[in-house]
Amino acid sequence: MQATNHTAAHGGGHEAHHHEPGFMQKYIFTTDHKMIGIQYGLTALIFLLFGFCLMLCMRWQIAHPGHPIPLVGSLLEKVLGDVAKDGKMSPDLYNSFGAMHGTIMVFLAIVPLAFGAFGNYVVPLQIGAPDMAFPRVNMASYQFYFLGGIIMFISFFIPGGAAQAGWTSYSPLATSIPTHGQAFWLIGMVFLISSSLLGAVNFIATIIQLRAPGMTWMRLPFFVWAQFVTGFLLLLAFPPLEAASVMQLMDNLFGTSFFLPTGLAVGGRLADISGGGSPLLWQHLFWFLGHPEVYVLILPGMGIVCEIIANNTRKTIWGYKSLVFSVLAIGFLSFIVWAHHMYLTGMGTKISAFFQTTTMIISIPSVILLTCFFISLWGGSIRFNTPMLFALAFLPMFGIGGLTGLPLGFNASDIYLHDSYYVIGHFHYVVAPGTIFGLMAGIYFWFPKMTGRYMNETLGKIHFWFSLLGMNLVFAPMFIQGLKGMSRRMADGGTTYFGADDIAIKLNTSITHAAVLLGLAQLPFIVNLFLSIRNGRKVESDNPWQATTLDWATPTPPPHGNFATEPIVYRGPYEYSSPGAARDFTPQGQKV
Amino acid sequence: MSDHSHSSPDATAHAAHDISSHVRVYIGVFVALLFGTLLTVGMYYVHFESMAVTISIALFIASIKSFLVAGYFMHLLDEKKMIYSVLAVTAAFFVALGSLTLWSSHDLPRDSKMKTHYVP
Amino acid sequence: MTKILEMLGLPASASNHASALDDFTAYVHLLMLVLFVGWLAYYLIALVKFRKAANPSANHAGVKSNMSTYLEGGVAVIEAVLLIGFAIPLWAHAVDDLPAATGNPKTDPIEVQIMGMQFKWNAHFAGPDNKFGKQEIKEASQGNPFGIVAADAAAKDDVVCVAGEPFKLPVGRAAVCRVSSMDVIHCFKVGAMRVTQDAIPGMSIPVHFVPNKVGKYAITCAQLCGSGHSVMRGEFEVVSPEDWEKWYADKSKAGGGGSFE
Amino acid sequence: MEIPYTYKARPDTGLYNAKVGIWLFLASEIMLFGALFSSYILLRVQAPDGVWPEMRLGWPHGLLNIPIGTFNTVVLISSSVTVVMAWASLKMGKIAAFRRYMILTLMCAFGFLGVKSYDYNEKFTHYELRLKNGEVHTGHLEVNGKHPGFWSFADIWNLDRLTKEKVAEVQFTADPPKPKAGEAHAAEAGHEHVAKAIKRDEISRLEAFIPRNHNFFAIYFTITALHGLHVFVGALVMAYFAFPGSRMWRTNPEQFTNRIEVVGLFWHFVDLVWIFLFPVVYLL
Ligand code: HEA
Ligand code: HEA
Ligand code: CUA
Ligand SMILES: [Cu+2]
Repeated sequence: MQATNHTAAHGGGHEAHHHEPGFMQKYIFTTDHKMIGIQYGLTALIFLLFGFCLMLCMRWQIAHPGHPIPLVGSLLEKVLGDVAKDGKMSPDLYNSFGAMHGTIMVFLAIVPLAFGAFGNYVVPLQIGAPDMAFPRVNMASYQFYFLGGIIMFISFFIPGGAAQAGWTSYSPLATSIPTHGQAFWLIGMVFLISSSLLGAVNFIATIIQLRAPGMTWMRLPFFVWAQFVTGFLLLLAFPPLEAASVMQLMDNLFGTSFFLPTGLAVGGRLADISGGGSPLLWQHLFWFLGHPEVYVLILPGMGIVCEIIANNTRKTIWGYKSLVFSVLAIGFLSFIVWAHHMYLTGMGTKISAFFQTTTMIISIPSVILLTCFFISLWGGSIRFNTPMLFALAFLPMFGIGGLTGLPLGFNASDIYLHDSYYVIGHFHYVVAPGTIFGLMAGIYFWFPKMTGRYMNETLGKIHFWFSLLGMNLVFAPMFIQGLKGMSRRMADGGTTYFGADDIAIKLNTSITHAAVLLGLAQLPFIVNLFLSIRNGRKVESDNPWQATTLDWATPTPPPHGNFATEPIVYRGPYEYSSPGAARDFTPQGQKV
Repeated sequence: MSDHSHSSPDATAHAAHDISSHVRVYIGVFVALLFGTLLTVGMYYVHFESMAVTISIALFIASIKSFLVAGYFMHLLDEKKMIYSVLAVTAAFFVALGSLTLWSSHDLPRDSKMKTHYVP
Repeated sequence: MTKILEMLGLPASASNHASALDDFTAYVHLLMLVLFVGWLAYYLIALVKFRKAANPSANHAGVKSNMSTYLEGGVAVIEAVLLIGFAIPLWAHAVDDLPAATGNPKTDPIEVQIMGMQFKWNAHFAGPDNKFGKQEIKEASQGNPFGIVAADAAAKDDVVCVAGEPFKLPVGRAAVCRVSSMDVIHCFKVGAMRVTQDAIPGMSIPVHFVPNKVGKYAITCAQLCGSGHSVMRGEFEVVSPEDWEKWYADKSKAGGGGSFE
Repeated sequence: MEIPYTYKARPDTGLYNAKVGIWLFLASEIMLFGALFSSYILLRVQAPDGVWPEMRLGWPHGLLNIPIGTFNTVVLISSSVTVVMAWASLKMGKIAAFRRYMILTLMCAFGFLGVKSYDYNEKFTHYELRLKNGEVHTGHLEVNGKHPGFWSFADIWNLDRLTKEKVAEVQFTADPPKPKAGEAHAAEAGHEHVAKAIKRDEISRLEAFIPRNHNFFAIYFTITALHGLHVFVGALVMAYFAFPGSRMWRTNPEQFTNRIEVVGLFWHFVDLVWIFLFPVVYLL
């Protein structure tokens, strides 16, 4: 990125007294929101790949239970020891890979990429701010994230391996496994949560305080709104899990019984604990975070999609106001739906009626969001470049994921579908072809701003079509498996239950193949990403997509302090094809 | 948004006598807090029949004390709208967390048993 | 409608309340299907019609109509109907309408204690005397997960199936399974009966169903419970009332709860 | 461009950045402590009736040292006043008074922590003893002529450790019989401490007043430790501003005053938590 730094540095107002910082200052201990964003992005992408590799091992095990894992089996045996004996995946290893796949994908890949990377890079630019409100807190936030990631990573190599109780870490299972994997997980979580808290404080304060003159609330790009709400979700939903983590850590290390009831037996013998705790308390605290968390995963993606759709239909977003109110409503409601993950823990009629009502209510603003995006397409002049393809694919993919949330949200249908592959299908549709596509769209879209060069379109399109195919071949069959009654987290892929000849088991194999295809489909992307930094087509201007928002009004790449002169905002974010205007876009900072 | 209140962030806007009147309030609050503490402890040694009464009184006094601290020491009585909104949202979610969790631990399927060992 | 779900893989059901649940699931899927197909059709048309080549300059305002508001309102109304008309009553039936005993030993619901344990399902019936033997925490062990006090008179005829031994239920008669666990959280799921209930240590929660087809049914564990989670499978057989009486009596004589000395 | 509103208020919100930041942070702290308080309530409501330790499951009463708790409450309240006075002194331009108040505050903070650790130690050296014949006592322990557990976790005994170290007999000084709920410690004066020898084989459970003994202690130690950590961090930050950090007063008095206000807000919040913590865990 450094190379282009100078070639494209026509940042006129680059303050003269501002001397160039050294390497450490610039790349490692930086307080510049853009560099922190890039740090977040790269770290998160590496974790994304890592989480996917874990999943490939698991998918192999599901398709061929008990067969040594090809290629990496012997390596796993060497570094992990007995749990990977003979290169085969033991149930313990399966469980820890499963738990870590979930944890890594959610807390170390998607959230940091969506919130940490895009939020950091784009939000200050879009609101016309020189940086985050608290640059040093911002740096600390990244460092906490990094430390949390390291702790999670190390936990694979301790005796007994990483946490094995699922990403949900239900007690008493989480406390009854006699290794320290869970303790590492909990300490790692405390770091990750603290990181998110610092990030959230920073984002919200930045959006409240550093909006450029004229940037009123109703002129904020929708992406900023999405990040704003996301910030609140992180700020207020994470602390309870932090408290819960501390309590579970106490259970783990100091023998307390916060989540352990009286009379608990381990291996058939009464456990030596005081008892009196409540396993369901953990679930409440976890899901109080857990549900807002899923909106943390999706909202930034929606924000990105909104920006790209407006830009590539060359037309305003339909119903900006309802978008804003919907996203606020989602944020608010997401705090009172959490127990729809707990219908089958024993819920009376009243309380479950409450939670399923709120669950249904929250689906309405989601429908509104999607509807607004769909209607925005009508009357546009749609360009199908790579970012737009990803953004467009996001819509039906999220649609499938969201719609399949409905039968889970009604407790009556959840009775049968709970904890089956139907659930796995549901949420992967939202987070994988949903959020990941949204984030991919964002990478292709803002790459020219970050580097001054485009990413390659051909490689991008290959990446897109094969990813789309791969994602659907992986996740659509899971609905059928779920309807057939296949439970999740099965180390043998369900063969004990179904017998090997069942259709559901046959699908396992095809899903695994599709997952490999999906992985291969990422190769063009990785190549594209790194090659384009130096070799991509250069942008013609600071505003290559002819966009309206302030992020495109900065020099490319934006220098420290972002704007040459303080931007002033005169209009809403999506003034495309305004009647009477000279061009088909009118930037927010352009005087009439 | 009342910009011309006492806690206008512009330090120079504060006349010194303005602050010294604040100081008198702080001392008053301090005395009230001490008194509240005495009350709380005293209440403990006076035995009320029902636990509910004891809890209500203790929490009532604690609420008054926290109102004093938040209202005067933290200048919350004289704060900006933005802060109020943030705190209101937080309070709502805190109440939701506590009350819904408590509610769901009491609304179980008919004939469920709790608090006991698994043996019915 | 349920047919479509069955074509997609939903197994045939074998309990009285199942068809109502399946119908409901089918209605929800119908709603989903309508929304999905409708929007997808619109979406594809929009993409083709308004591609840059066909529509070089965009229309600033786009759609003016209020259609979407009606649509969203429609979705909300349908969801409300599904919720109030179906989901809540169905759930109320599942958790509140425990079949009551009338004193007739031939038709009264059969009470079974179900105990999850790493990694087995255990069952405990009261036996012909209809009285569960005394149970105590300190008696509990791997072999006696229910902690039955062998010396208790009422325990002598209890029917106990431990270590994954299949048990039997009579067809057409309500069964009330009181689900619990001794170590970690498991989940008692009998797909064919459309019942699922987490087995939580420290709690005992009833689920009830009326099996209406003879046959063998698998119990799975639908909650991650450790390394044996995937092999934690139980089984029970639904048989004719006569066969069941016979099995019950034999099993009870064969030692029952009195054997845990 | 420089970051605006670092100390000047933004006209439309009326706030400077750090003020927004600290309140947001405090909001998250409310949820953190709120979750712990909610857990406390839930666990306690679910615990069956009965008074600990006579009944294993009951929720214990009156085990904490109320005079000490009261004293610490007063200490924290005073520190809240001194912080706000420190800030007021800055507003009036009196840096020397500011420093005096800060020193007072720091003394309060470390006084609080000192008293708290005394309180902790008192618990670590207090034991609950269950005998196989069903009797339950609380009191102090003497093993091989030594009183265990002085400021140290490693010294704490339990049944396993007795077995492991082959201790055949312990000396146990039982607490005076509890007069009435709430006066446990007040009545201690008139009681004569007689140690009684108790055989290892008679004991069915031996546990100090540490977290694993009972969920009451679990929650007590967890919340107060977390609160103590807040006190400690707050004290460090204040120490920084009282001494090296106060250089800023000369370059940018307004920003410095704001910083003290922000630190003060944090400190008051810590005080607030204690205002609830004290009645809830010590008294109720
Ligand atoms: C980003 C993540 C995300 C999102 C957005 C959602 C959204 C929703 N989720 Fe999901 N959910 C998860 C992630 C997510 N979920 C995860 C990770 C789990 C599992 C956790 C675990 O157990 O490990 C889960 C589990 C889960 C459960 C628990 C299932 C169980 O364990 O038994 C439930 C139950 O109510 C549920 C419901 C919903 C609902 C009602 C929505 C609604 O918000 C959805 C609203 C959206 C719509 C209604 C779609 C609207 C679209 C259209 C109308 C247009 C469609 C047409 C076209 C596009 C052509 N989810
Ligand atoms: C955000 C969350 C997220 C994401 C994105 C994913 C992505 C994927 N997940 Fe996962 N998953 C979870 C969250 C997520 N998952 C959770 C929470 C669980 C439950 C865990 C539990 O049971 O506790 C789960 C469980 C789960 C299961 C069920 C396991 C079981 O129950 O036994 C399966 C099975 O197939 C699966 C598969 C996949 C696949 C194939 C992908 C694919 O979509 C992955 C796609 C990603 C890639 C193809 C990598 C792309 C890489 C790059 C672009 C790298 C670029 C790198 C550089 C430039 C350096 N996941
Ligand atoms: Cu038992 Cu899974
Ligand atoms: Cu949810």
